[in-house]
Amino acid sequence: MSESALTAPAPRAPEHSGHDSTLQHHFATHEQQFDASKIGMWLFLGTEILLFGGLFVGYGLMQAAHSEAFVAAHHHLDKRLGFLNTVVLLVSSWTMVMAVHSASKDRRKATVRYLIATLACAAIFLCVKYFEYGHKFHEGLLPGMYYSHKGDAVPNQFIFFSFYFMMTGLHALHILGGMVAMSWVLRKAVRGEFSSTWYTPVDLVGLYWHLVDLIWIYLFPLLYLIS
Amino acid sequence: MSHDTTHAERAHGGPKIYTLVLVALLILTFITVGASYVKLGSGMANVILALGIATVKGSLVGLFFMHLRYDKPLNALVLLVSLFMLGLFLLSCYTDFETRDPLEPARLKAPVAAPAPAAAHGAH
Amino acid sequence: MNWFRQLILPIEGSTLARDVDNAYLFVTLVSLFFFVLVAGLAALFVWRYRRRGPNEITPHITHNLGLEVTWTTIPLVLVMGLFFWGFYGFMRAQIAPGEAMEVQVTAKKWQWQFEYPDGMRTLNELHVPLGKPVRLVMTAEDVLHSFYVPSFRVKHDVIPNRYTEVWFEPTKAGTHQVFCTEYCGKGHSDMLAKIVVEDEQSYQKWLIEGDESMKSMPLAELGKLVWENRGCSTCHALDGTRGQGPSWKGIFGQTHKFADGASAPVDANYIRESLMEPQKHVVQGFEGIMPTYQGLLRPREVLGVIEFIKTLK
Amino acid sequence: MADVLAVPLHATHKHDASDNYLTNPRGLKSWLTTVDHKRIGIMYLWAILAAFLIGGVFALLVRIELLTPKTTIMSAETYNKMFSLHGAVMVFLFIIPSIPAALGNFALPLMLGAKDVAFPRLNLLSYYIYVVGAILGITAMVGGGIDTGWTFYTPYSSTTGGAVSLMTFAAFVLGFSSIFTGINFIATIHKLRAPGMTWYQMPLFCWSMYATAVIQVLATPVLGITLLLLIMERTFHIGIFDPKLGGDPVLFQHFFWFYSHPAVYIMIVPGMAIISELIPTFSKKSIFGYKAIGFSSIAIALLGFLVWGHHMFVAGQSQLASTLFSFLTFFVAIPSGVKVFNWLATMYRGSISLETPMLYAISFLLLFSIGGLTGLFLGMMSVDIHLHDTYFVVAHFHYVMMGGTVIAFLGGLHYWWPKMFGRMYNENLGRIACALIFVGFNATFLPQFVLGSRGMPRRYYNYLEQFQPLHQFSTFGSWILGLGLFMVAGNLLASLRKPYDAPRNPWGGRTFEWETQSPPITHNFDFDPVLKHGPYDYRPEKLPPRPGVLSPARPAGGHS
Repeated sequence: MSESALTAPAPRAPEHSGHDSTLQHHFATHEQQFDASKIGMWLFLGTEILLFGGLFVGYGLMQAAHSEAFVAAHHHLDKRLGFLNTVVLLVSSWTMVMAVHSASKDRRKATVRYLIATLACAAIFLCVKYFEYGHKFHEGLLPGMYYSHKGDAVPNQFIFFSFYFMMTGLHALHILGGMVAMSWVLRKAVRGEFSSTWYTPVDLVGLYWHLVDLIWIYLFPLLYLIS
Repeated sequence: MSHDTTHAERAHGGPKIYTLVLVALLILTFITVGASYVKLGSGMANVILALGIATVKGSLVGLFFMHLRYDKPLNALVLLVSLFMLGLFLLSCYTDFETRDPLEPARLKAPVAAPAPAAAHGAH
Repeated sequence: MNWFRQLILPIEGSTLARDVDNAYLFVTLVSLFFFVLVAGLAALFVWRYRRRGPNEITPHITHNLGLEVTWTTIPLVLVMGLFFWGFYGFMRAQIAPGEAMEVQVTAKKWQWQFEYPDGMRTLNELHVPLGKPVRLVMTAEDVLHSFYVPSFRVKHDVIPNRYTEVWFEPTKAGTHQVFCTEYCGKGHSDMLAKIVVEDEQSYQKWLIEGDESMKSMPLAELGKLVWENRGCSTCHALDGTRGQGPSWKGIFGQTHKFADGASAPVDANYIRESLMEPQKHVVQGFEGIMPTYQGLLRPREVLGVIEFIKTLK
Repeated sequence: MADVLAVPLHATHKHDASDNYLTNPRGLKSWLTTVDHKRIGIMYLWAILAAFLIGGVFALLVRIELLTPKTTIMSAETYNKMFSLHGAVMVFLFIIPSIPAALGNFALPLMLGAKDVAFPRLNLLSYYIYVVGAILGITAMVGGGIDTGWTFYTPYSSTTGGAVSLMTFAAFVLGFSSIFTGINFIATIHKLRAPGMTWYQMPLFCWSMYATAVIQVLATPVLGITLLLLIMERTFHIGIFDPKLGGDPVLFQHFFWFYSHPAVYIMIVPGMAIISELIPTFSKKSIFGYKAIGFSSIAIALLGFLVWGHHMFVAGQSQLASTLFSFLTFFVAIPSGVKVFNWLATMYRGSISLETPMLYAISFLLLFSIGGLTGLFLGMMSVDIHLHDTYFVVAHFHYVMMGGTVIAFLGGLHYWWPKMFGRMYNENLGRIACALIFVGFNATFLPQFVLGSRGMPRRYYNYLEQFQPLHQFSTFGSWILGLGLFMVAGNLLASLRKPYDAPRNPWGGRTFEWETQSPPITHNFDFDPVLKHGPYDYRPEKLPPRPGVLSPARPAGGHS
């Protein structure tokens, strides 16, 4: 860890440093502030991993206990739609990282373009998810007590759908949250608030977005491809 | 301003690398889906392969898109510790599940509350 | 130490108890030693080095490697010893001898049901022969319970849809208390049972006839005993207050309305039917949660319940 | 107070106590929208003290009910709700936020020489999340209560009535408050230490806070998902924890204790943090084994994640898993023991003054020792079979949680009170209250060790008559304890009516917070904090000169 930022005495700051509105008063330098934000975001991502992780652990153990039911149940999912959504998310990750890159290079227009592209990908993902859910609802492939699919050869398939809906549902909520955050960043980008000195929000939202992508990278084979 | 340079330096990578990574990710996705149609030895092998590829993809995202390759090691440490804790949690629960004594009474009587989801559902 | 053992621990009722108690007492000694050490040193320092003036100067001692290694190593060795001792006792408590008599235990809110190898069932009372190992294979019907006999030093959770076990070899004749130690709701603290340990002869006799006292007891008194011991009291009050089931006060001769709309007077036949087929006529306003007592009560005990209800005016 | 350093260390600075963070800016709105870590700390303080009061009343009622073996003042249902709410309120609303969010928020940035925490707005957000969680919790209490115990074991909790879902959701929300505080502290400690302050020159309070924050960040999310799964199980019957639907109730216990055992360390490590400050200050002597204490906090935090299965030795966990967990459990004893010995060694040859905070510190030493040592009984698997879910366990964790954490919290509160509010409380009353609490606490909980050893199960409404005398003794003790706590409240609140009279450094502490005025100004320091000496450096040549006392003679050179 670099201590360079700390060796210089902190400036005696009034409420907010008048000359630079993006530097908060309790930080001495931009680098110190940027590093702090970054570590804060990573810690938050760590908690996200453990939050989803609980679901993964529950899924893993229930899968071990009811493996036949899980295998039978996953045939109700459409691999092609899952694949499509994986590709959409991967592309959105790429547009996101390009947005961050553009912001760091002071390219305002490119930043805006890439952010819009990312938002579009997120919307496509949710649309596909909407059709998938609709199909499940129609067939009665619902979680827990609402499961009403007829003619199952293997019992207990409702547990798979409990996990399917909880995992993809929580993930979809994260996508929605990401879209809200991205719109906020987009607005700032349009107004030209970012510069190569300060583009922390783009960077942080990017990190978050990649994590959402990363989680899907695991969800896809676990839910759609188990055998 | 000194922090300008330090800041810009941190944004490593660049469009070329990002695009390469994206291509790699897409190829790996194709492989995962393809492999799911092929029956490998035991059922376990398919799962391990799928999760293995997912881990490679995850690492690519982490290292390049999330800049861990260029970032301060502290951030990567946070990620690794979280994953370690998750692994610990999974492993411990799994150890318990796999090593439990399957116990049955000598005169086997079905457990009172047999797992009958159909019946259980009927009640709701 | 024996006086202390008796003061602080329940009687030793099984072959497992001695080892647990020895371990308990050993840790007590270790704990006392360390506590006295800490408290004594703290008191000594507070007195010996009390502040005598505002400008006292203290030595600048930052650490002492030898000392720190010592007080890391000694406790480490000690606790490793404790682990192995505990492990040994634990494994002993886990593995029942092969020849053990197997009794099936079913726990439900809020009673214990025991089923003997020959199919006889008892409620909240288990009779076992002295000096013979017994293995209880347990399951629950509703929520988690835990089977605990302090004097045997055995305890294990009882889980729905799964079997767990405890085993013991009683060494003391007499009555031993069973508690439920996994919180299970309103009647948790009343979910008690007794284990009666008796010599082989009395045990066999009990298997056939029931208690000597029960045979000579007046019927109404026997009925009261059944109410107390067989789980009736958990749901049926005697003073008119409403429980999980109707109070028994003054119901004999009354007409009860049932959930299905029918009604019938409470007479001997109805009481017998309620005991054997409780779901047949559930009184209006109550849930049909009463378990059947078919095969659980000796004939004289059924008569006793009927007589007892008659006496409740 | 005459025999203490009563003179500000920076006598040269203009001391105008009326311009401080409490008064500037004025007005309710300025408080509700503040991002000042000190104000947020104070707002947390009032909130958690209110929670402590509610939880304490529940505890006293529970103890009164246990005066007689049968019904005393309430029905079994009410009793079950009382002890469940006592546990839930004390754990989620009081102990977990007590030291980190209230005292830590106030003291940590000051001790680091920082102007604020790294994310001041996140800090305020975490306070409001706490408030929302608390309101949800109170709604759940009023609207039906819970009768599950604070542990929410399934399938009881997934099938019983009452406001279980709402209460679990409240705990879920409170979890986020805890996570955000943790994130804030880690970033603050990494990035906002004063110039010149290396890791090994941080006060030990910060080390422990760091360890606590690590646990908060890593463990709390799992609690979050556990509680969500429980809510899902209750509403949708998803079949993960309910055995009737193919689920596994033991899995719930794994989920629950994966958080809740580390959570025990979220509670006790901050207590240790405070003790590591109090003992050197009141012994006027450098801490013994700085690194050992610092790293033992980290060790406890990490080991704390490996031992949760010791709550499940008789729960139907596999024997192998139980054995591994028991083995690892014993290792936690080592760093805890190391800390106790280091604190004792700090007192050796010190200049010990028994002000109220130090009395609490010594009480902590004794009570925490008992709490820790009785943990050895429970770590031994064979003995745990006998003691699990009895009053022995109840006594053990109260010795750790209350004898440890709450006593340390009170010690810290008395220690930083003059800094927080600029007033000195009545020292004699403070000491008497501490003594009452010590006596009352032991009278309440020592008998419970005996009760448990003799086989008295916990969470019992009715009990066998043979247990009555000890239960009564315990209840009488709880009244003394309550009286002591009441005195503390009276004493501290009374001091607020006085004008500012606290000097900058009433106890002669050596950390940064004692160098600024009491109460501090809004931006903490009226000078640039630059580290000149270690946090517990009492060498005479490092101490500031005091009027009326000639500077201690400095050796010409080559001083060690």
